[in-house]
Amino acid sequence: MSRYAVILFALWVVVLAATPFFAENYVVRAAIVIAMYSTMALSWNVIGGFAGYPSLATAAFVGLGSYVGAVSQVNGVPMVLAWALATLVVALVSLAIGALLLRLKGHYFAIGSIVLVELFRLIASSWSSVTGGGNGLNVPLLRWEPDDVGLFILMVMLALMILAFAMNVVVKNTRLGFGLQCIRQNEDAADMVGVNTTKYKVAGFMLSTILCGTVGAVYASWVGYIDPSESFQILLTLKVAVMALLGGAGTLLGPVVGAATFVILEEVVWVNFLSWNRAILGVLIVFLIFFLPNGILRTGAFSFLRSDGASGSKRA
Amino acid sequence: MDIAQLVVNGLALGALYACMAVGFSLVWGVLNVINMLHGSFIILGGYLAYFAWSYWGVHPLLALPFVGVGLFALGYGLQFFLVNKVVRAPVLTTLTLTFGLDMILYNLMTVYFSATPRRIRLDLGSFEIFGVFMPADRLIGMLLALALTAILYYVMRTSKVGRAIVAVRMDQVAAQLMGIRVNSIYAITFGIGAMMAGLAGVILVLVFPTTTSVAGVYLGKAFVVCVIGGLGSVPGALIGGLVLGVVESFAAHYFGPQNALVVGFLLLLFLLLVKPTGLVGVRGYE
Amino acid sequence: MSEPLLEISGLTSGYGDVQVLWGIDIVVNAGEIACLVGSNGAGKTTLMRTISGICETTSGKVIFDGNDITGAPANKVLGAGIAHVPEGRRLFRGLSVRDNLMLGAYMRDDKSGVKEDLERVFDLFPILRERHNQDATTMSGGQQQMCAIARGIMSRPRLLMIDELSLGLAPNLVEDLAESLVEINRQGTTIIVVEQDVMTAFELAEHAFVVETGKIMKSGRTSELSDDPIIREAYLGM
Amino acid sequence: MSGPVIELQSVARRFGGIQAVRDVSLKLEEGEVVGMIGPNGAGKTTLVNCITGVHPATSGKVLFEGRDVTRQRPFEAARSGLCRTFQVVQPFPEMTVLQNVAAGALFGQKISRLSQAYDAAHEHLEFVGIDQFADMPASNLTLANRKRLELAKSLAMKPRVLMLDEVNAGLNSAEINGALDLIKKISDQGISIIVIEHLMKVIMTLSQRILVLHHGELIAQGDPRQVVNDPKVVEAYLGEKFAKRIMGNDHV
Repeated sequence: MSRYAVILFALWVVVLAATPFFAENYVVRAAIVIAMYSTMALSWNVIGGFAGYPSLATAAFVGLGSYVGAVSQVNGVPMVLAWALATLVVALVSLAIGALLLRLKGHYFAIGSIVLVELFRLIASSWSSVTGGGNGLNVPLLRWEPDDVGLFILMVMLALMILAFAMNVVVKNTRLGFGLQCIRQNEDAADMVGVNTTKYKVAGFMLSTILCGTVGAVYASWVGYIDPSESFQILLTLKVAVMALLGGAGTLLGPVVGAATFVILEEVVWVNFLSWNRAILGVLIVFLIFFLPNGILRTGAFSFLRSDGASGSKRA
Repeated sequence: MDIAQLVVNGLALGALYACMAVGFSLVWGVLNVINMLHGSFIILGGYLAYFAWSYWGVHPLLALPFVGVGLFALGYGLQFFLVNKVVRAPVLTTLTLTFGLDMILYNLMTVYFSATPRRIRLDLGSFEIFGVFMPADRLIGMLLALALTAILYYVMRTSKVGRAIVAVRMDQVAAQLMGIRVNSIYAITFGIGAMMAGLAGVILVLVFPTTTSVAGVYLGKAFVVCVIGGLGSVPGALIGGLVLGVVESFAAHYFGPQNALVVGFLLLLFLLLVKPTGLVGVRGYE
Repeated sequence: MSEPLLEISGLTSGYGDVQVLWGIDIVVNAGEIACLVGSNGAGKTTLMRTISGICETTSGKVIFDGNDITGAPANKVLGAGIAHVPEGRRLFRGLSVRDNLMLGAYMRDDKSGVKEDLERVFDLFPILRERHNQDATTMSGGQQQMCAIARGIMSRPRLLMIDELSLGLAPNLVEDLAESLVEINRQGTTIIVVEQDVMTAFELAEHAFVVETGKIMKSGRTSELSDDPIIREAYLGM
Repeated sequence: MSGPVIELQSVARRFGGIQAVRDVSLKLEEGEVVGMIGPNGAGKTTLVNCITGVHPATSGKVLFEGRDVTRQRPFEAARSGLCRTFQVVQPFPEMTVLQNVAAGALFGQKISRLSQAYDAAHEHLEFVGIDQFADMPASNLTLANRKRLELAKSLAMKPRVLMLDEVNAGLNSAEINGALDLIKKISDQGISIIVIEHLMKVIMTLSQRILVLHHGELIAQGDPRQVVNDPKVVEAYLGEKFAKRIMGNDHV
């Protein structure tokens, strides 16, 4: 039931929010990263999970958000306003691109969306008068105590994560979510029962990008420096999809569980096997595909979380 | 720079692109799998040739068949034991799996070969015909690439396996009724894809410095070539490659080299939206 | 003469959760032409696909020429000597007539025998020789059906199963095809024809099996069945 | 009485070089049940696709209640009350039976609350007689019940015109009789129905009028008994024996 999901989510938010008060900086940083990836994975869930369109455009919009935020801040726009601006620009760009891109299906859609990442990266590196090109951009740093900065960014990221979760709950329980699920299962039939598939898909795509834009802008303010190859990474785009799959795409908690699991595993791997981290993540992904194809939440132990028929999950 | 020079540069580059992409296109067209490993296969082929040359003095042309066989075996094995298990799953699953495998291969290569750019310099000089300038190694690379692509085309057209691959691609059920074992054809196709990538890698290491970090760039080229030429056909990849080569050559001249890639990707997006079957497009194939 | 070649008992199968065949029993004798008739969706095609290993057998038994081939994969069934000309012909687009025919002989290694058989089918269907270099899917419906049948016999089967012989073809073409089948049968191949047009089927075949909702509703010699009042009423329209 | 519900004016549709439907003009009156017959590939399904905007007519006009709807998209057709079932049933396989029908109510009728849509869905499931399977995944239904599900889904959209494409194919005779009763009940609600069918029994039982398509052309239309005796129809589709049989059984 979604009620369990909401309660568990709330508890998890409290745990993450409490980290600055009992744990080291390193843990707080991890909590920020978890909240950040959870936001992205939850966003992805709207298009990739509910609508079943394998979007690989996440990094494109995170990066776009970073750049709009950073460029605005460099040009004197106050930080929070820069974040809002980034969100707005990402929303508009994804609306325009979505209207074109969602004419594609399956592999072609996946390719079209992944190419956006590369395209945005190339534009960011060649438009140097605005973006600083390959040298990147320095964003004005928050001149507070480091601990305060951590706490502040954590709260902002958690707020975004809560928003993303709320968006999933709302979408799932309204016509939009219902329509997206119809599209996932049989797009032609959806059309035939009166779903305006184009409109629904574009709406789903937009929702899947907006908060990514905000996350990007906040991230830029947090780390203080961005460059094209860091901001637009194919790896990030695939990581986010993998997180959602790992937890269980199309479920409410899946992306959150997946993001947390992935980030924690990644941290462990980073610390202990620096030169092998990529290979170990690769092994992890291969393992996931073969042993958890429907995600952690669709394994038997968590059946109580997915008993709501509307999830569209297969019944035993 | 005059037009003829730009066209020749473009064709020389395009032939390499065609050879690079043809295996990727075949795998995508026949198996419906986007093989994210393809870029790393190319690099692996290049590295193997480089190390054979620098440690044992093996001439790259001599290394070519060995690299081909080795990569075929690698591709066949990966498909047979891993990818085949999920080959009928949704796009995202196969794409993610091959990406995971790519991360492993990539990491292995950076650890064992390190990420230093490497190139086999044969110092063959260069020459000029009718005012068009051409380094000899580039010319050899282009001819090799064209020859390999042509051989693949010939084999696909005339051999039993080639016919079986086309049959599986066009109609799996009917292919089964002919006694064709689809999984085995899949593994062979994936093997051929890896083999062509490896061979392209050997050629590339003669012309450009090769390093693991350009794997993604090569993969990107393969994408573009496929979308331009259409999936799963050798002539499609050839035309796609040549078109991309020429377009990039002109774009680099008029908009600067750093923007050549942008033009390539814009072309890809444009074609995806306007004509997703590719310029050549196999009739009736979606 | 009337050795049983194909014996099917209690065969069930379907697609995923949907069961289509509910216990099929059939015996086809060596050297005969048999037909399966029945309405659209009765399960005739599923039966063909189950025999040839495209659909999974859920229970029952298929004995061919004394060998148990129950649930065998498609290549084993073909290897045992059963060729299946699928509904809708399903020729390979982009391949020439000749390449399509050669794919029919995919499992065979005897090059000279294949060459011989190629001549044989070209003699049987001269139009295919004329068009051997043409993309098979660009021919007319009747020619495509010829090509599909020819592709089927390129494996030198003992049993040839043809699904929906007359689908979408003009009546005079169907007559020509029927004659070719008689000729193929005369050369020693046992044939099962699935046919919606019961008249054509009964004229061609010696035995008939009437399939309805996944079961054999009736079977027997076609000469007797065509006198059966129920069959006359339901299928022959008399 | 107002004008026809649907009117086709010289509708034609070509795919590449193939003329699938050529110059078809016809009218459908309110509450009428019309049978459409013709050999495989005669253009029956294509004609339905022209009416519902799946493959818009390449020339000619489709009028629905006097409005030109030739260019409308499938979802708009569905919302305006032009509903159809498919030859191959198209459920949302992983959704429950109830959700499948609720989708029809939710999007076809623009009901915005999910709970209302579910209530409506139950009513329609009851009407077609499969309410007991409401919570089962649609893919688990038998073929006959999946066809009923298709009907319920269409009814949930409050159709003005219902196009039934081979809704009886693959059913046994008991199931067909059930379906016939159901279609009559639907027709009694004042919904105009076009039935595409190979089974002449169904066509003869239901139709007030028959349309015969052959090679994309409307070769005959009118009273069922006249049409089945039309020599052109006999030659193109029925065959002589069949025509005789239908006439012979007609008085039963």
